[in-house]
Amino acid sequence: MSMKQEKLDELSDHMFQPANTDALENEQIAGESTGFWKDAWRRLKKNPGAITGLIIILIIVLMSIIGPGMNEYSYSQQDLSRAKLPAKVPVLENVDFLGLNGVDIRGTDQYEAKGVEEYFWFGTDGFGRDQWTRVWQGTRISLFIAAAAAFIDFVIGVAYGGISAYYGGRVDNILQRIIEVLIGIPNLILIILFILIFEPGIFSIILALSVTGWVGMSRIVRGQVLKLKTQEFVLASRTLGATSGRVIGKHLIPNVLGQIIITTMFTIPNAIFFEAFLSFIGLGIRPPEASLGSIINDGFKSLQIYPHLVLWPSIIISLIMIAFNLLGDGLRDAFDPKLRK
Amino acid sequence: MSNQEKLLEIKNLKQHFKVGKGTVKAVDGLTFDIYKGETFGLVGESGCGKSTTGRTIIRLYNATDGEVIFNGEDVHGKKSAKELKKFNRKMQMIFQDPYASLNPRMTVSDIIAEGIDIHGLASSKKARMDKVHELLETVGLNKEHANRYPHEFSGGQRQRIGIARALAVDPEFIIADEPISALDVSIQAQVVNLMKKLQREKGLTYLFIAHDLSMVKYISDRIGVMYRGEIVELAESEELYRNPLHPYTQSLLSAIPLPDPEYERSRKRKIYDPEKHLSENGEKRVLREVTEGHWIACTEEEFNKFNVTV
Amino acid sequence: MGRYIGGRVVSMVITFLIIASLTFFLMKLLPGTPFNNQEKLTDTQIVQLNEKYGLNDPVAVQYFSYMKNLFVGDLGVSFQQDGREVSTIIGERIGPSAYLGFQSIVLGTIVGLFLGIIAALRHNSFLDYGTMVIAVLGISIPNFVIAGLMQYWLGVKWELLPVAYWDGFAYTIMPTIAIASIVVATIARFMRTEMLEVLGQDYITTAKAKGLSSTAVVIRHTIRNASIPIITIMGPLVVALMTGTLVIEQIFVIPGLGEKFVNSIMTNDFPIIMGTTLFYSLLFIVVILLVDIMYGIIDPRIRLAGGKD
Amino acid sequence: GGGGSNNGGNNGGGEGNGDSASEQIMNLYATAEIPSMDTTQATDATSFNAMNQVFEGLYRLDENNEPTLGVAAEEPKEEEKDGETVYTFTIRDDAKWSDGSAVTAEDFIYAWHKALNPETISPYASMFGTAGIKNGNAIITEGDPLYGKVEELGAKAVDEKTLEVTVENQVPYFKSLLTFATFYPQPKAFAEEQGEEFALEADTMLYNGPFVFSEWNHGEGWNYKKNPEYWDAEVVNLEEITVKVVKDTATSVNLYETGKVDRATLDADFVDQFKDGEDFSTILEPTMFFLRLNQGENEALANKDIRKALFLAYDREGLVNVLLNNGSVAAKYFVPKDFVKGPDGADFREFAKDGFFADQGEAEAKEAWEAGLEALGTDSVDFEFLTTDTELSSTIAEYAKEQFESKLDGLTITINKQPWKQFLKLEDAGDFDISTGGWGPDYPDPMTFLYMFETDGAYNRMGYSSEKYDQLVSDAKKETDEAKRWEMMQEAEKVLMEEDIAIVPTYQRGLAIIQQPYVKNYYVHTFGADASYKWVKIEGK
Amino acid sequence: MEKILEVNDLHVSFDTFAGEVKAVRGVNFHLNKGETLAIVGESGSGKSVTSKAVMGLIPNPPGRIKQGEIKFGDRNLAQLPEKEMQKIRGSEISMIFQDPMTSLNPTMTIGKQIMEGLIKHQNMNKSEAKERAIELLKLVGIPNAEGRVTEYPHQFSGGMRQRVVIAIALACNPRVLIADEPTTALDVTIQAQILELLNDLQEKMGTSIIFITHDLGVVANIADRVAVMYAGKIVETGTVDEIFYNPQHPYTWGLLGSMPSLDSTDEELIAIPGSPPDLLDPPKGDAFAPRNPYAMQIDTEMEPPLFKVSDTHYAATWLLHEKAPKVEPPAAIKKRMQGMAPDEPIIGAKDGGKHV
Ligand SMILES: Nc1ncnc2c1ncn2[C@@H]1O[C@H](COP(=O)(O)OP(=O)(O)OP(=O)(O)O)[C@@H](O)[C@H]1O
Ligand SMILES: Nc1ncnc2c1ncn2[C@@H]1O[C@H](COP(=O)(O)OP(=O)(O)OP(=O)(O)O)[C@@H](O)[C@H]1O
Ligand SMILES: [Mg+2]
Ligand SMILES: [Mg+2]
Repeated sequence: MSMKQEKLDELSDHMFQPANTDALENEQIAGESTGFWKDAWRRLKKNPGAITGLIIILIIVLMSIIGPGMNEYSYSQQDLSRAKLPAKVPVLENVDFLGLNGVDIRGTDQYEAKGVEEYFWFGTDGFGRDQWTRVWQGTRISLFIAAAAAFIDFVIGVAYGGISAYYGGRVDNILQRIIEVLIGIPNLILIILFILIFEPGIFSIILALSVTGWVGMSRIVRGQVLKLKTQEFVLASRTLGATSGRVIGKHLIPNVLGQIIITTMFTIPNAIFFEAFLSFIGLGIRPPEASLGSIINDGFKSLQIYPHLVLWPSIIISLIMIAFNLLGDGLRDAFDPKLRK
Repeated sequence: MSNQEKLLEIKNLKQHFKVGKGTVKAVDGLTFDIYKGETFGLVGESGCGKSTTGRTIIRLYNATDGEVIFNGEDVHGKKSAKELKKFNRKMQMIFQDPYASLNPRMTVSDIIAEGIDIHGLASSKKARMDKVHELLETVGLNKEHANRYPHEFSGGQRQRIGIARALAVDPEFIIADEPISALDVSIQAQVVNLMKKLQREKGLTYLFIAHDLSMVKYISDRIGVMYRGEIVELAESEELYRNPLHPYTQSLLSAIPLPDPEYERSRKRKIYDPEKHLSENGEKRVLREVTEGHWIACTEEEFNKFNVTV
Repeated sequence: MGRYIGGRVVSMVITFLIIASLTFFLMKLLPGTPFNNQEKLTDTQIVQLNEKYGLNDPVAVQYFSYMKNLFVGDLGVSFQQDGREVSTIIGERIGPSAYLGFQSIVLGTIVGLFLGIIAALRHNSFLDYGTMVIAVLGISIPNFVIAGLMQYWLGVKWELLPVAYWDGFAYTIMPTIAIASIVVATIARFMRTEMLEVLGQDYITTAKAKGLSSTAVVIRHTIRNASIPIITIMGPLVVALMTGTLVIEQIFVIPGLGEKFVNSIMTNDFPIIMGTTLFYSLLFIVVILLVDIMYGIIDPRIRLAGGKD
Repeated sequence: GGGGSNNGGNNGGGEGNGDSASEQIMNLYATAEIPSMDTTQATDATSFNAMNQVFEGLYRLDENNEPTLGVAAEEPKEEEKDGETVYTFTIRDDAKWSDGSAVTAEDFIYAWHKALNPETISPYASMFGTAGIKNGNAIITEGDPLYGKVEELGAKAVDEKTLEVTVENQVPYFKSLLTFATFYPQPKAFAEEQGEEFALEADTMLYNGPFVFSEWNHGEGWNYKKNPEYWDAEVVNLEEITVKVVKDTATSVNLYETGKVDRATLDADFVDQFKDGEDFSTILEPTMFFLRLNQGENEALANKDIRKALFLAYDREGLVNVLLNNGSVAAKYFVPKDFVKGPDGADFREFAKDGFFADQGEAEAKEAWEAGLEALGTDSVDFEFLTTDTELSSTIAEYAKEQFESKLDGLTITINKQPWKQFLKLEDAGDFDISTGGWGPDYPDPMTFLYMFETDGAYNRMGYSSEKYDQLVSDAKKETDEAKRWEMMQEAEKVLMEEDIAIVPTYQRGLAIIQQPYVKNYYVHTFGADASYKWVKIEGK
Repeated sequence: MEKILEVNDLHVSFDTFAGEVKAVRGVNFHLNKGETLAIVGESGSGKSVTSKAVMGLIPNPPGRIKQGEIKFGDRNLAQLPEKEMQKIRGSEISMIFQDPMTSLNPTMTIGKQIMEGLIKHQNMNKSEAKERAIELLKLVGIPNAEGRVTEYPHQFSGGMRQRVVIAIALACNPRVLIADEPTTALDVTIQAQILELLNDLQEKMGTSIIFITHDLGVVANIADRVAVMYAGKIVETGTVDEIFYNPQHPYTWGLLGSMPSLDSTDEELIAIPGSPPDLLDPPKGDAFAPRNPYAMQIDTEMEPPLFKVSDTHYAATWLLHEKAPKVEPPAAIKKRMQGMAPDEPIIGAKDGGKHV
């Protein structure tokens, strides 16, 4: 608490004139205006994990769009004379440890053995189809299924959970019991029924997903809405005479959106897996179309001999999962009001 | 005061909640009037039913029993959607928690304009914005704030936004449920000053709920003291502070610490023992007017005693 | 408490009956006969078989007679296995599934909790990402691929573990790991979130202010509280795993229920479908009830009587 | 026989633990559970195979797939009477059930009557008719005066050890048929005592074969033990056989590699890994795969040129050499090779060794296609390709789609993958354009294949109808002159394949096998049970 | 008087997404043996951060003590390793938190939560610790303490929970007790009880207390000395009488003026306009200047040093500089200063219901 008195003495008189107090009249707020989303985005940007996830997703989405067109092969074009070739990539073929030189795990150069001149970047499958094209084509379908699942989550899960919680009481009770029943019914039966009625393929898979796929989402939304609907801002809106529709649309949904997005991040991988399981039991996508799940499943049998058939789609499926999980976790942090301020 | 016009009459209001197997009698037989242009303070310990009273009055809850008569009309009677809407414009509420009472996903202008939108009070987008700007100025904020989000504001500013929202529909009566208890001391004054100013300018009537008695006394004309869902004492604020009759009121007053060390050194707290007090006499205590405008829940016997001493 | 459970049991019974009924009717929509190698049978024989098993009756009649038998505990006989009792079949299959499920849950939960805790304690650090990536890999590689890789490397190449079959503890290790990978990932993810939540609570600061060591704080104050929400997800998880997973059972040659169930649906073995479904939903409903009761035990704040949801 | 596309139990053979070379234990696996051990109920390969090890009929198949004496003590006496033949079998004195009781003629009659009894609903009841046993067909034909009258069957227990069988319609494969499970005896007294429980568990049945079930854990597997009561027990080397149900190919190969099973079937992917090893071999099975062309309902497929184009466009070599890679052979024929020999001792296939249109290929396919399209007056055709949800059928469908689409302009194929039961339902209802079919023999005769495509045949399912074909088949059924019959059947196949091009045959199935070299005398059969373990010996392990 | 704790030039910062939050920017104060020091200031002024720094509980990351020392006896707590700090926490310095509802672990019995510290610091065994826990509960006025040690927090009312929290803090007879807004979440009546309890305990045990609050009424009740914080700094410090009856800093004026004086209703409350400064980028000069109606040019340029008013009273405002113009404090403050102590009690209830 010592003071440097001498120095203070030197202060000139004009310094002690009243300052311009305009500032007092105007309320100020610190910092630039940031909306909720902007704020969340700002925090997300600072999260290296989430950004990595986002970038991976973007790259994969991009590849799923342009990947199949990057070489001259189509996803269905068979040529048994070049079946089951391992991956071979120009330039990288010279880097031995990458294993992109067309040599299989038993050390034979399959390209040489089969007299193939072309390069197949991810190798070929049992029909001699280009894996690169198929894998990205499969990624496209898997992502499509994922997007559809997310959509179902949005449409059914959000509405169901929202209605259940908003109306509460008996409605809630009944709706929740219905969920219990839905979970109790073996959905494989439903899937088979869908396949019978609508033919196998994406549509049936999506329908199958819509039977119970949204339950998790509805639970989350319900929990959130239960919490939110007693919040004071909702009460405020009601005292202003807001209708239920307005309360739901303007207040509840926007506030659960964060949670919804996060949940979607986890729904997406689940949907991709669900399709892979269907492939495993033979009820997946309609060949020769492929999904990542069905490609892995086809290649799985030859895991020990032709690991490349499983390797590439597995890497991509893993990347997708990791990316969505990282992004999901990042979003959770970014949307977490407790970490705000 | 009795010559004043009654704006709100509350008669034997009851609000019971079902919780699991039992019921919570949050409000259990309230009767009081609020006059036009006054501020009626409602104090009492946490959980005594203050918020419930406020919310029941504004119909956020449907009353279990009793009447709320606003401008001569029973608020809790059957109402058409249209009538309800009309009612919603006349009575508004300011909430306790400035953080929870503003939708974090809406801009300030949308929050304030919500009532305008619902009731179609603006003919055009421009009119709507003008009204919002005017309201912002009324509560001491400025235009630039319109497009910002609640989390960018301090507690006091948020509370003022809440007030602006309530004012947007030109209400006659505002229920303020602990509007300052979540705020910093230095900011409480902003809000209280604003409320006073608005009352003067617009002739508003307030129901001011709080547990901070010094602030309640400062702002209220009359004060009701609640205890366990009932009003135990009701008087003009000066009178109540000068001459608290009910032992609970006394204990409440004696517990307030004041920013005055001298006084604090000598303050003695009175302890209210409800078990003892309530079991003293089997008779149910009812509100009786001891002196003009000073009501107290008491037994016949106590009433006579009060009459003598006063 | 007693009354609460009583009430729950009544609603459980209703749910159970609805599930049973819906499954019954849906199942009847499945195409084809339930008989083994139906293409070998002549049309006359199929008619005869249908007659024998009452499959020619209107579905409603079949339904009521099924329900009637159900009440006396008669689940019927398998069409595929030539008249063996459904209850016997479920009985001999449930053991391995339950054992495996239990072991995976325990392992998965322990590892998952551990990873989740580490990740939360080192939030946003390299360790956090690393742990989460490991956890996520656990679910992102389909578990049949994990199983296949383990079988080849641990079983064939290094001969550390038996390749397949169900014959003692060593045989359970690989399938357990394959199944537990999902549990690990799920639990780790939830635990991380919950731990972060709990670590921000005031009582953690209180505990630290007592001078407890960080380990003591974590062990005594955070884990238990963070685990409470985990119990919710454990309910369905336990059921899903106890009842077996088709894929793993098939790869490791485990005579479990999951494989039987999927197979019964594919072959229209109606009594088995019904029997397993009923068994599953019963298990599901009971586990949910147990979870709710567990809640009350772990979290003293939740009193069953008041606690709905 | 059977719809070979859905299952096929395979067993492999022989190892023992420890250093003793003489430890006679063989470890195998099966790809499916045993659905039934009741000889009147079984329809599937796994059951038949297990029954072949633990039961025995009058004959059993030997190493060369020839019937050799089983429970029958000697070759039967044959007597011709009114165009019927009466065989009198004598049952071995030492033929015993595993509880020590004798196998009697009555046990045969009991089992046979049971199979024929409509109430039993035995899927193979028709075998009695196939074998030509008197009234065998009539008894199971609804509306026939003999319907249900099992005692009218031409089989009689003359005394405890004498069985008299009257055949109204002599077939050359009669004795071979008797090795089939449907003709096995059942222990009458014991079975009656067990009632509903009979043959449901290891201890609710009796055995008269080389082995008994020592354990049967449904779902997990079963173990055999040498049957000391077996009349020929001294020939039996193996003391024990373990069988587990393994459905995953990779797992079975891994089990083989770690010595847990002694024999495994490989699929294409694994062949490359093992094909140079000593323990590798392939077996050609008499099981045919083909595409059904729904000529009854589909206008385009009713056109022969179109069918021809499909027949020719399909490159079978790629399929068998690359995709199947397991010893399967490309087939342009319908009756398999290495299956049955004619009266002249030559293989049935000798007459059209490489099948039909052997020297024609893509160019002719295109030509036929154009012609077909022109006739139809269109330039594009859509086909729905119905298949099942198994891996293999999916592969075949994908291959076919690409083969056809890439070679035949204007053709679009949509694959419809369905669960097995639904597949059958759709196929039966004719709700498809092309579907995958498979067929294995029920008895060692070309007729087991040819009768399928009679008009209204239960397995026709594609609206194929040819008077000429029907005539040839029904004549052949009645013809008693072997050589003539043979000719008729060859002619019938030619009509089916060359004249009508009713189906598109794809391949004859092979099995790629790895088997430990120490497993000796593991005999594989071409019909009925897959294999016999009776003679297996572990040597040099 | 013996200084038991001394904080010198303490700086604490948090690294956040938005940048470095300079929460505490050079705090100096000391605590004497047996006294109660109240720290007041508005929300976000750094009161809690300061006290957490003393406890070594600044979460790291994102927080860190940038500089300064915290002298406790001959130890500098700012640099003590965590292990050493754990020995001090709860035994020599302990802390009570604001919200009794959340500062107890809901899944652990009250008894166990009290016993933890005892077992750790006093090497008691379980039964000893339990005995002591019961004793402590009795001390803080929990009836039927024996029965209630095995109950869970949710079975206690708010006031009782706060007593439990106090019992936990007092368990090992700490020399310093830091109470961070221990009564803010409570009802007035319960608040009064808790304050009485703390006064009582201090008398009995001679503990030194740092009492953090923004309620000036509470300060008047409990404090011996007061430190007023604003934007991470202490702007005025003095004895309780000096602060209440002779406040020097305009911010202190604002604080005192914003509480209604109970004897009159007519005058407007003195609201402090505006909102607190952004600690990410604290203003140059006096942080309070933008909200200060008495601000001078120099306030916007230079941080004021602490000017000495008396031996015990210091304030950091340029108004105390000799060159500064004399300013009139607001009316309410003037009244305080003139009266030094008001003659009359302000409200009637001062000594209970004497009017009745
Ligand atoms: N929706 C509700 N359901 C059940 N009980 C309720 C509900 N709302 C309030 N209560 C109960 O009613 C009682 C009165 O609550 P209320 O919120 O009105 O008290 P309060 O006086 O406003 O308290 P505080 O000062 O803490 O805000 C409490 O016991 C509370 O638990
Ligand atoms: N963990 C943290 N991360 C980032 N900033 C923090 C953190 N903890 C505190 N702060 C910042 O430090 C500043 C001082 O906070 P502190 O909690 O000390 O305020 P306070 O005076 O105790 O206020 P209150 O009266 O609201 O408790 C605030 O601006 C706050 O935002
Ligand atoms: Mg309230
Ligand atoms: Mg604080």
